[in-house]
Amino acid sequence: MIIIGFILLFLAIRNGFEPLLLVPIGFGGILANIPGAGLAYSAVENAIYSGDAALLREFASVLPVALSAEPDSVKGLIGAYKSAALPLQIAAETLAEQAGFRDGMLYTFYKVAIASGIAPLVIFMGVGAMTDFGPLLANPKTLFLGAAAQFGIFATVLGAVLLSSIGLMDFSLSDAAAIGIIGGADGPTAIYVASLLAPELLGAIAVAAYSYMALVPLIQPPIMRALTTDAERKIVMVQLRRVSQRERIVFPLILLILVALLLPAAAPLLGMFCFGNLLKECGVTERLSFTAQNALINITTIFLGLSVGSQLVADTFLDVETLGILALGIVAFAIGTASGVLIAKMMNRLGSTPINPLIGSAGVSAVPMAARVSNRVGLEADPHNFLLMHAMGPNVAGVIGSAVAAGVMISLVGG
Amino acid sequence: MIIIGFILLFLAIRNGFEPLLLVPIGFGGILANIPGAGLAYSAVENAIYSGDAALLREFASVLPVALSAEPDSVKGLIGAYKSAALPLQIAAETLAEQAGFRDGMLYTFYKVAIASGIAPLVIFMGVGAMTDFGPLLANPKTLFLGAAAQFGIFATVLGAVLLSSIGLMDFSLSDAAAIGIIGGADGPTAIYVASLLAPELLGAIAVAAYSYMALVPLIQPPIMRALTTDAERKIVMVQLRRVSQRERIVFPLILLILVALLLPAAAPLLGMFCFGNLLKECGVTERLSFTAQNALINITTIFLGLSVGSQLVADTFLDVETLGILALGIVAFAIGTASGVLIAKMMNRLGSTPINPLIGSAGVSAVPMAARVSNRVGLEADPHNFLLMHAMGPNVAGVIGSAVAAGVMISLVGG
Amino acid sequence: MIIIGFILLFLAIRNGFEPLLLVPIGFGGILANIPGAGLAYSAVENAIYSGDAALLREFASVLPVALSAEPDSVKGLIGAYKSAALPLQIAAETLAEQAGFRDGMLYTFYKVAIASGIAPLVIFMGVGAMTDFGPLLANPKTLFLGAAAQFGIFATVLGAVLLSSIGLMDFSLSDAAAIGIIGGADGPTAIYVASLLAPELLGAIAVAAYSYMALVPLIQPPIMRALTTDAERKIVMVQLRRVSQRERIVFPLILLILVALLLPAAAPLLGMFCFGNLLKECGVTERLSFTAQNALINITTIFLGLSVGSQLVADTFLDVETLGILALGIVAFAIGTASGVLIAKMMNRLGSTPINPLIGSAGVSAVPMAARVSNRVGLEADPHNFLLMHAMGPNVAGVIGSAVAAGVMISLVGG
Amino acid sequence: MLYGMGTVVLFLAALVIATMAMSAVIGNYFAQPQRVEPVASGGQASTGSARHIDPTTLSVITAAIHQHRKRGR
Amino acid sequence: MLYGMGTVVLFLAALVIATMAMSAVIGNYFAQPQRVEPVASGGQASTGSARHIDPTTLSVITAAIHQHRKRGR
Amino acid sequence: MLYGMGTVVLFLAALVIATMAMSAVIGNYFAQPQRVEPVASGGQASTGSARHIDPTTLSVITAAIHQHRKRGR
Ligand code: NA
Ligand code: NA
Ligand code: NA
Repeated sequence: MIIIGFILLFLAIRNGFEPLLLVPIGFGGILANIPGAGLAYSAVENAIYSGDAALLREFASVLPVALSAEPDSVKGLIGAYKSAALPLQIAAETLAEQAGFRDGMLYTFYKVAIASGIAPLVIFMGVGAMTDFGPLLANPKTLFLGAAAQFGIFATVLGAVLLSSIGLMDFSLSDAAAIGIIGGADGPTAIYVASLLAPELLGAIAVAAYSYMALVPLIQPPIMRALTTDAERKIVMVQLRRVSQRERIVFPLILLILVALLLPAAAPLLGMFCFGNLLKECGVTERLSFTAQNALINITTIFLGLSVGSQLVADTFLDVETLGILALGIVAFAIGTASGVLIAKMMNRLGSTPINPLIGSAGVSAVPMAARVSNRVGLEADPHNFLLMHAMGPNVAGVIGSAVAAGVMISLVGG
Repeated sequence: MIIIGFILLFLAIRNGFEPLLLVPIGFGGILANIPGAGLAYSAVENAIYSGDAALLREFASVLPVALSAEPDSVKGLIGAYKSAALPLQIAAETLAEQAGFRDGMLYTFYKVAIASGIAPLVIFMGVGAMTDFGPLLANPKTLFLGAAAQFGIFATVLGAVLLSSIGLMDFSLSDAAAIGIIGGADGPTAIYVASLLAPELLGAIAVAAYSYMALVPLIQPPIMRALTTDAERKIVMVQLRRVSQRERIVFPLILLILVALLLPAAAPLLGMFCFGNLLKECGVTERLSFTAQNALINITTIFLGLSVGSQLVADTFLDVETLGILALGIVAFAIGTASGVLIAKMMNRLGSTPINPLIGSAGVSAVPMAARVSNRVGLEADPHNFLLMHAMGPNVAGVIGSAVAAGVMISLVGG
Repeated sequence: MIIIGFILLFLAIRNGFEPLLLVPIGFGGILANIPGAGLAYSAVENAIYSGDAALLREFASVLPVALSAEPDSVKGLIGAYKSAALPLQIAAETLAEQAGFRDGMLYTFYKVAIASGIAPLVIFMGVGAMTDFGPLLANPKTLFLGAAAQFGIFATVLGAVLLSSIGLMDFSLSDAAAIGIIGGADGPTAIYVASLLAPELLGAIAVAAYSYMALVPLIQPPIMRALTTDAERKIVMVQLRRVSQRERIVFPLILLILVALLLPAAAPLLGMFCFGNLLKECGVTERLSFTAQNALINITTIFLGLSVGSQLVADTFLDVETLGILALGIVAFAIGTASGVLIAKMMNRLGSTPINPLIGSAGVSAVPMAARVSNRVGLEADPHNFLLMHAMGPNVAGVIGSAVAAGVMISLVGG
Repeated sequence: MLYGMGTVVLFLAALVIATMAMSAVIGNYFAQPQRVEPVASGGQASTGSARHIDPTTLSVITAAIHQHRKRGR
Repeated sequence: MLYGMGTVVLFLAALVIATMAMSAVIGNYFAQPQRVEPVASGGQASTGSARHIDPTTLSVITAAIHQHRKRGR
Repeated sequence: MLYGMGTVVLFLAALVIATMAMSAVIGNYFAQPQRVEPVASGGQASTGSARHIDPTTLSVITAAIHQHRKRGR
């Protein structure tokens, strides 16, 4: 596992793979796997792993391990602790504390940042404060492209369920839902959903999500070229209209109202996203917007990354399931890209204003990488046709789309 | 309630009503009231509100609801949970956790930021680091104006007690004390006191405090003009003397010593205020002072605002008591303003150096709005008479005065 | 004790003694000792100290105080609470909460910042992000000087054990280890080790560590002059070679691998240190590095300082043991300085490239003060011989050395 | 899966309609004097006011940040 | 209520006396060479060193902050 | 105590060897074109890019920070 941490660091530093997340994740993965340090374990786990026989017997007398075959074995105790009721867990914590054991550093970070669900939401607020909805407001129909690209999410869920039903993998429905979100190409959303629906897969899902976001410039262009004609790639779009400040202020509130009416399960994610965007656009809270985009999101990123890294533990990560997650994730990306391009082609034929299908792939989100890819592939076809601003519309629409899809998953599978 | 959230946002963004607090409060109020999202509820409350009959029966077996008329009703369970002893609450939390429920996001923010009492104190530290005691040190007698304006606080407490005794309202003594602090025109102080003495009124009190602080330019001038003659409003004050750095360093320490000797109940508020001011003035901790004034206070403001918003829940806010709080709050403001002006008039007659009574109204605090109002009303009478710096003395004195009054309340009513 | 707080503030502000830490520590010490405010106590302690006889009887019925001579006395209850099992502590907390008592502000800060072990580690990450390993990489042999200076640590541990064995003091082995770390001249390391091994001495150890770091310019020069000849002090060192960015990136990873292989007990401290340094050097996470060096370290410093100050309580600080700690600490410093200089002399004789022995004293760490002292004493001997950059190598080596020594202590004594 | 994808599409369709209605209402009844900069193609995904800073100024700022970092620990 | 208001007034009266005594002591026995800028009327409630920045400089800084924000997410 | 001090020395000796090996490997097999500024004697323990800012610029920046602080509370 330590080697996987170093590989992530190498990809992040040398190849620029989403370094803001993958450097902390990779480093956290190394720290979590230092033998004997126990940084990713709770006090009780540390006590069980490195306590002597007498201490283990004490734990066995407190925890309900009667059902286990070897009641005093380490694995049995850990399992019993994790599934015990809160009062028994408290008793075990007393034991560990009295024997001088403490929660590991990364365990504490994980508890505060991810188990509480807070860190991904705070990052989403910062992302909201960095997002410019101008291009989307100038051309709201691009929201459909953001919807289309989420097709990859649901196709992947179906795929994961199928793989499990034919016995190749062993994913529950909530695992499948969490894996599908990788196709949303949105790191905080994927981490938030995984922390709710499949905490034991969180490490693999986060690594897959950020790696594929970094691979967008490799994954998308062949698909985009295969599905479009040269003439379509040369389509010049109408210059975007000016968007007034009032529209920018009202838009996050409109989105919030729709969430409240239609999809309360998406309220934490989209609520914080809209809040961050409102702080930015309202013009009277610049202090707060600046901090949300800088100190606060950076601090949260550091601890979120280390916490995710703490989940890269050998017995859950080095597994055929991780390979399945990686394979399904890339399929989700490809399907999302293709759906976006195809729907854009359809909208171009049906609608009155021309739409270059290349901007459809930006609907997977991966802001702003996917929009830059649309621009680059467009410039290949016509060196004077700048699509960047046009692609920003579907790109931020993709963020909304993934968050909506996340809400659907949570309300269908969770609770 | 969602509509009230939007009204607060409108007032904050369009009319500039204390936007740094009212934007997060309004947004938090909307989020808290999204039906089905449960963002402001604890895991147990979420489980009780959306659990099935079997789960409710399990809760009823754990919580002491035998006394309730309908033992398995939702309201009864919530009440039983809130008043249960810690071990029973822990048992209920185990149940909720095992059923897959989590603390809502805003509930977590509230617990960390307000229930712990930390956020208002950290903000007060930042305010201390932004406060310049120079004008106060140059003319220490203006401290009496800061004292006079707190008369509104105590008059309001008396009013609330009277209204309750004649049966119009139903405020306990600690409710009355918390409501009175609105007259202190100091947001963090009001939130801190309310979190200690009347947590169930915190939403209404915070909204009232920040709204009235924003309304200072409307509320104060008529009172100021009614109580002063044109000649008094034209009084030119002596230019303030220079204040040495040593005086600035020693002043927060003097204040701290007095708090320690005379009013330990004010130690958290005034201690953090003096600490922030010392960081600013001592000249060797500029890094810390800068962070206290920027990243730290901004981060805390975001979470404090959302947490306060989470308290804007219909069954406690839409109430005749809220109207009472709003009415009493504005009375407290008016009395504070009048007292400040009248005492300034008295000091002008008794003392040797001339004092323009208009600076008396700044003693309510509401820094720096009230001082600007003094300046503006002064300029109306004499366009060459700048009172701003002279009004800053009573203005920051008002911050100290409210914190002292808060300490008196806490030591009289609490504990 | 309040007077000691003011003395620390005076030394910090007037004499510039490590003001970033000693201003918060001193202020926290004053706040913690305000009589009746109870800022440094938990809710239960506050309830026991200021509760009435009826409440005390309730506590006596809950806590296991049967063994105590006076079961209902305050001291007995406090002791019983602190040594009680977690379930009984929870029962006591229920009692205190129902009686309206809350955790003091400083107690909350201490619990979050120090008892969790997090704050010193976050500061160490920031220090890593501020550290330039260039001079060390250009001349890796200076690492031996950083090792030599840690001799003071172990000599002091031996001294503390001896003092206890002849009955002059009463230090346990873990107390002795925590005191020895003062000689490491590294504040966060000392606080981290003390919080693990001797929490009840943390206040005195932190004050001693930071005071002596501030006294480096007084303590070191006489020792340096006594142990070197004028000719040695005039030795001109070879200009340092350029260090490539790749070496800078790989170095923290090499250090991390060695920690993982050889000394897992040092993994939290050195892991976070290497992480911070990697964020700085890798070139793709500038946002995170900037925040780690500014907002995050400043916020953590404020709360760490106040928390340390909360431990300056009379009955543990005003003690013959504190005098012992202060005396042993200065001895540790002196021995460390001497060892560094002597080993540098030895390396100068044995090696091929000339080494000015004055840079040996910088191995105690106290970055960058000790390196500046080396430079200044060098300039006294030869006004054209700038040693600063050469001394930075042993100086940062000293940070690593102390953290390694801390890991050794923790693995030998703790756990 | 169809249900999930359907919800996403319906939600975003509702958002398209609401957004277009909102823009129409604001454009017709609450129009502001245009102070907001144009969202031109070829620009960047951020507020435009930073577009015309010359590199010298930027390097000065960056340098100042570095300088700021030097101050002690 | 009288008791409460009385406490506030007494506390601030004590603070007035202590402050005046402190200023007198410092002025007479520990006077510093005056490096602190005057607290002139018409100024602002903050340290004065920022008073004379011209708007151009400020806009440059603000722009730089906006620029800074652009860097990734 | 000997054991402890021995561990420290051995650890740092291992670090010296590993560092020298690392520098040799990078210098011989993975050398970069030198873009990193020299670590000259007499300098400061921080990245060098901040060295040549003139005081005026710095005071402008500091002033801007002060200005920034003024904005509300
Ligand atoms: Na997406
Ligand atoms: Na006030
Ligand atoms: Na050291």
